[in-house]
Amino acid sequence: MTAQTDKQRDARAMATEFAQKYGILLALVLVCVILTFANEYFLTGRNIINVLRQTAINGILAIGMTFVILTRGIDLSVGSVVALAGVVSASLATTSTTAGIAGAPYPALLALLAGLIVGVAAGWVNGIIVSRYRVPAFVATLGMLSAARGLTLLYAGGKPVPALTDGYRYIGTGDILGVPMPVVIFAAVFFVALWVLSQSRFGRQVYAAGGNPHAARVSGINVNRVKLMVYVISGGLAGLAGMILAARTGSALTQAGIAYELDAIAAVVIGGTSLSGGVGKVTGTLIGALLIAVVNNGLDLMGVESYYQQVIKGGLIVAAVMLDQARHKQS
Amino acid sequence: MTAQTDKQRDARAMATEFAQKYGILLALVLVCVILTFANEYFLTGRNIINVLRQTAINGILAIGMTFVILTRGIDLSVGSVVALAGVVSASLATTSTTAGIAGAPYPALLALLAGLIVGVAAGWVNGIIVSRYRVPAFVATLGMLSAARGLTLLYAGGKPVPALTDGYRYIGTGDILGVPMPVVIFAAVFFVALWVLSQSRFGRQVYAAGGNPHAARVSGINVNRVKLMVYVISGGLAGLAGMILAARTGSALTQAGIAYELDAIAAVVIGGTSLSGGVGKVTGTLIGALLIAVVNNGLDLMGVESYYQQVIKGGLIVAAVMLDQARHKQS
Amino acid sequence: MADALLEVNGLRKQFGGVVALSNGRFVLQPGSVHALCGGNGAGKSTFLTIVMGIQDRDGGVIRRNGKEVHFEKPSDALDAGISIIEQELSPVPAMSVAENIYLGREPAGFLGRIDFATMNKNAQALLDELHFDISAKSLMMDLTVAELQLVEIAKALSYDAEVIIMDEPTSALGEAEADQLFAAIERLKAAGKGIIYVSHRLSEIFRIADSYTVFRDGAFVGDGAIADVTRESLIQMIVGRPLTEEFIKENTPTEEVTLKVQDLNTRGWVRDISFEARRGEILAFYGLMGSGRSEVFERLFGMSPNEGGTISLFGQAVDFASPKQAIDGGLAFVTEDRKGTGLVLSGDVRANICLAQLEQLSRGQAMQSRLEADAAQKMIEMFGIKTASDRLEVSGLSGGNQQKVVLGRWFLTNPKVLLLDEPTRGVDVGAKREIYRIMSDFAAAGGTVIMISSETDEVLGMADRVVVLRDGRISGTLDRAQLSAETLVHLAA
Amino acid sequence: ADTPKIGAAVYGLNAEFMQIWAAALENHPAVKEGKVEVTVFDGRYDALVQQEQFETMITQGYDAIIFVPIDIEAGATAVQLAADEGIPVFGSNTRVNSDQLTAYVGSDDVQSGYMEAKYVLDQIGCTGNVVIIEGPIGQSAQIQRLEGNQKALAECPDVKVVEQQTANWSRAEAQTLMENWLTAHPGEIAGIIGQNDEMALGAIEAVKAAGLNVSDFAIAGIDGVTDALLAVKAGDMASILQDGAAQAQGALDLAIKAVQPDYEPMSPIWEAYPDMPWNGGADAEYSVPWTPVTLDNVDALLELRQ
Ligand SMILES: Nc1ncnc2c1ncn2[C@@H]1O[C@H](COP(=O)(O)OP(=O)(O)OP(=O)(O)O)[C@@H](O)[C@H]1O
Ligand SMILES: Nc1ncnc2c1ncn2[C@@H]1O[C@H](COP(=O)(O)OP(=O)(O)OP(=O)(O)O)[C@@H](O)[C@H]1O
Ligand SMILES: [Mg+2]
Ligand SMILES: [Mg+2]
Repeated sequence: MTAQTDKQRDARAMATEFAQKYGILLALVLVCVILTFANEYFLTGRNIINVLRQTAINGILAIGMTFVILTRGIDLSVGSVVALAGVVSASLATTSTTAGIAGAPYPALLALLAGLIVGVAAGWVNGIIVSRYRVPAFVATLGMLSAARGLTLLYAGGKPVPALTDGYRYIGTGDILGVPMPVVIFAAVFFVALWVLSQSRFGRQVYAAGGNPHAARVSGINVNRVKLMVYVISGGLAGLAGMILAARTGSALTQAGIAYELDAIAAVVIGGTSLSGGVGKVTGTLIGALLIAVVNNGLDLMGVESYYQQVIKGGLIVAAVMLDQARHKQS
Repeated sequence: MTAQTDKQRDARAMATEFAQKYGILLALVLVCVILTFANEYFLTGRNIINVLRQTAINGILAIGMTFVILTRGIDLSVGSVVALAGVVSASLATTSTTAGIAGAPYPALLALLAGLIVGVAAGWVNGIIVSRYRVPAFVATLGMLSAARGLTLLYAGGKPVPALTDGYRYIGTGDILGVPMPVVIFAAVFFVALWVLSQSRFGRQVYAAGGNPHAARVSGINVNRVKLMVYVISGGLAGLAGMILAARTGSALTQAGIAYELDAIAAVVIGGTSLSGGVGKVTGTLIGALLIAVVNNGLDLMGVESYYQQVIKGGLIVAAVMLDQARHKQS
Repeated sequence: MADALLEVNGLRKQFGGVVALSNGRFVLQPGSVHALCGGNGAGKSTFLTIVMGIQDRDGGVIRRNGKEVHFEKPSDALDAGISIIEQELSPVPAMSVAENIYLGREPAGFLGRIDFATMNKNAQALLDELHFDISAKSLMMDLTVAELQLVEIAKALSYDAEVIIMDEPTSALGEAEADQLFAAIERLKAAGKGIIYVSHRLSEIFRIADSYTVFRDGAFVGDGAIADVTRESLIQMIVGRPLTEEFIKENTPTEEVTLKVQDLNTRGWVRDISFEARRGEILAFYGLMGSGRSEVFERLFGMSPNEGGTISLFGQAVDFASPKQAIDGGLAFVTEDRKGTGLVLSGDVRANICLAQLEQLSRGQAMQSRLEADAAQKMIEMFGIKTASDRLEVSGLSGGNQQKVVLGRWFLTNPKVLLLDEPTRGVDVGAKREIYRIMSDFAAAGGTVIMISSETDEVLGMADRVVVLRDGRISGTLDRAQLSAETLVHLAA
Repeated sequence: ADTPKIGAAVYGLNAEFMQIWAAALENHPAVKEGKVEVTVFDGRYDALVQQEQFETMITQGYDAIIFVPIDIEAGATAVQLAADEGIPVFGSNTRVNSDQLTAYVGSDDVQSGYMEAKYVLDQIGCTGNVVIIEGPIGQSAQIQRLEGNQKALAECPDVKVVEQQTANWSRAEAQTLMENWLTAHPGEIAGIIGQNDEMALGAIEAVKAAGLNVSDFAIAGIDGVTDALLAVKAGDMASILQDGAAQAQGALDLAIKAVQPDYEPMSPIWEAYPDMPWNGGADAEYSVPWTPVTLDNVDALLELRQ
């Protein structure tokens, strides 16, 4: 092979990379442009803040889901873990005498720690069942979806946990320099995940464990441990998302988070991460989550009737990915 | 190799095959035995009929899903297609003047045909988007999940289609020699699917297209057409299930079938079909669907509190698959 | 005498009912290349993967430098200074070459941040040193099978291990690349390392190995120094019976042109390919890796779009748009990448053999299972495929036997023109001979065989004419009379 | 001046009851005459989505908001957001646990729970076994209707609740549940308390499928959806009509009044319910009465659905 073909190759690789990275971004931009013309409020500072805030919870879940899907797994339990972590942590931060546990409200940090622990624990159980006992991730996390919901109802006695302390609510309603806390947290999670997946050794192990588990193992990587870790990450982030949700709405509902797994997985897949593992980026997930939020927001802004909304939303998301795919092919 | 080791080999191979085929069956039997001892009504003819009837709809969906999953796909839209086909076909078979369409009620067969066509059409759209436009199945069918639900609501104006004719309701409430029609239909679908997957040319193509699409293509199989067909089958069966559901409940509801996809996929995966395609049997799916139904039925029979039900259900299903996996390893 | 680097005794392994290994015995001395020989399914790969800790053993003893060891996972073996090139290529497709090479031990700095610059630099240096023309930054999924093989070699060498296991490292390589590998092996040997070398190309073994061990049917048969053994006696040990000649060639080409290709272009860079193949002929395509041979075949078989040129088959202009049409037109294509485009690994032997004949083996939609079983049985016998039953998953077959399954599939289609892309890749001497016999019979019976091969011996032994490709163009066409190793290599490079 | 923009955030539009509610809103005379513009937002059964729709309405400068939250504890923050911007919020159908609500038009779920259970208990003569099919556990309607159920049950100490389980407002789920219960308690169940009509209807189908006589069971539901009206007419069950249309139109009248102080209510409901006086639109709470559906009024009610 000559130097010339080498260059050609590099150019080809770059074009492919561009399409892979930016194909769905173009779809997002396109939708945004259309919405800007269609509705005067869409491109206002306030609405942008809204959209970002509305992306945060699904975005955080989707980032955890990205780790899981990269290893060929799936985590259906995030929605239930959202509820469980929300209820448990809220019970430590409520001023209600009936819904709280003895001594509540505790300091917000303690409550948040408890929620995080709940999420991590749920993820750990998922991870052990998947990695050690080789139960397909779909079944293992579907079991957790059911079990965690049941535990939520049991823990809370079927009732919401209301009246959360201001300290606790800060993560949902506070802001830093005008940027809402959920967005701040989401951004932090995103950048950490971006760094981990693209720069750290653990990130390489995640890609390898998903791309070719056999090769990873032969290269000395403890694939089971990597798998366990990704479920722990997903569970922990679900716990975090659950607390932000409770803090935003002001009470932790036992019905919170139902079907959130679908949106989270959708964001990941729209963002170009393959369900068969090993391929994908957290930037894609961000764009996928934004796309979902923008479509929801835009349709609401324009006051599109709910039934049409569902039809349009379904069509739009498929169309966006089709656009992305067309670009892939062309390149 | 001597004849002796040859025999040994055969015996071992058979044991492996037995475990693979019957591992989850043993779990099912175990659960049944426990329930027989735990509740006097479990093993009564009447309850067995109940369980079978309660398996039918999920079973039919799961059989369609088996085809899809065997080709490495997934069909999230079945629940929405259940509702859409139900509402459309019911509008041709209702005596209600407001919910029906002009001239209704039409003969039941015509209404059923319409529902089937709706299902097939939805599946066809899924199939085209997946096979021709290479949109990941998760995204394509998630779009359909949303769009078909919206169309259902639009078509029916958000109201149920009640007062179905007796002819139509026969597929839900009738029986043949004491066997309820849903069970009869489910059995028919099962045996046809069993034949198709194990004995027909198309079945061979499905396994090959899922096991290794490149190799299948090189061997002269039109992989795109196979993929299209499996979505059509899944859609058609979802349409059928939707009509049985409407016939059973006596009216077609716009919110019918929500989250049915999860149970259908669960049945398939519990039954040993791999989400990465190419491996699985429709008998496994049958057992998976029965296991889910039996667990639900058993917990109801024993009057377990609903909070605990969810926890136990999640745990039981994971445990059953764990048992299955342990057997695989051991062999 | 100092402790051996590796000493293995009585290694046993069963899969389900299949005894893969009943008595694996092996001794590796420092500074030597030790060939592990045996037919397809003899248990070589099983033996080596157990040594590497990739699989569990059922019994037996492994000693490393005289100390008994028990590797539970590959990382234990790596830690003990053992590395492996596995028979089945196992890339992480979405990662770069450098990332694959340093997988699990990336140079890292603060907080485990990977030093990509250093990694790429080291990887490129390694590749350059081996004279492998691959960019460390390219993605694995963009590489050809041969290039993947080179990366695996580079990776195994990069561990700086004392024992390096090479399970058929050259099966996907051309001779130029193989030479680079042998040079590297010489350097390792000089540095006192031990190499376990598996190959079905016996000439390689006689060229680089110092000693040999032979397995047959999972058991140790014998060992010794290469210097003390002849090619014939080694073959006899491997096959279990004497084998008179390695190549069988009894066909006589006719003048009747079956396939005529003119000015064919494909994949953007393969240009102006013109040749004709005749009834009763074995036509070989020779060239270095990446010369475009596979691209030509893919075009003929309808797997890539028409970019100019004409093809005529039996005097009829054809332009197949899909493999299906090509099959119907009487073509068969054994692809070079049996895992990627050949086998449905999760399917059983029978399903794989029957895959391209579904229509013929069915009545309407109904498959005729008797016909399927008979067809599978016929091919299992014809190629001597070693499998307990035709209902076993092909993933459980040894590499060479998997190759035979693919061959069986295409012979079953009764083709008129056979396209074979490295058909004997990974096939043992005995079976190779069988394949040559089948090729020869096929041609003798009036078929046309077009074969890609990177093994000069094979081309010299079997071809009636040879088309040599270089950089996507034909650099020469040779008659059997003009054939010699030198002219081939000269035209190709 | 511009026509006032009024937004309605409802928890979800997939079921018939909220569909009737939303249709009533669109059919309000003031909307028809173009005096106000209303937009209905589908909360997709998610408290957070509803809160986000509030954010959207605030961004767009809606003049007033009508709110049907998914849960009593789930809407306070949303209401607060609007109140902070000076946008009045009117509750309808489901209460919000917030003192920022300008007014609330709804019907007392505890009362309906009591009424339906009372009907069942009266039918079975205050003796025997009953089952309760509940809504999604934790939702305020479920909690309150259960409270009402239990209040009535307390009056009949001889009645035993043999099963109590959620069917998530779903007809299909209730049907399965009831099939299993009928097997587990053969011949023992006399009364079926469904916390909504859909679930009561599912139970009826289960009874029929088991080959039993529906008339041997006392069955009641709540809401008065069309299928339930038909079932009442067939003598299969009792239902308590919740007048969603009145809840919607009443709230809209109040909302317009808040934007245009000289507005007089245009909805016919104020005449239909003399027990619920307009009082100048100044009350904090308007309670739309429940109407038991009987053979006497069912035809008239069905007429309204056409
Ligand atoms: N995972 C497995 N499951 C079942 N049988 C297996 C498995 N792996 C290997 N075998 C069987 O073990 C035997 C030895 O296989 P092995 O791969 O070690 O042979 P080999 O000597 O490397 O052959 P080749 O030269 O063809 O690579 C074969 O008969 C094969 O069918
Ligand atoms: N000039 C070129 N332009 C673009 N790609 C090239 C060029 N030369 C080589 N390649 C790459 O090399 C590959 C050619 O490999 P191919 O498999 O056709 O070679 P081959 O002759 O069959 O040799 P082998 O099978 O031994 O690798 C192609 O996939 C292509 O990407
Ligand atoms: Mg081998
Ligand atoms: Mg090639």
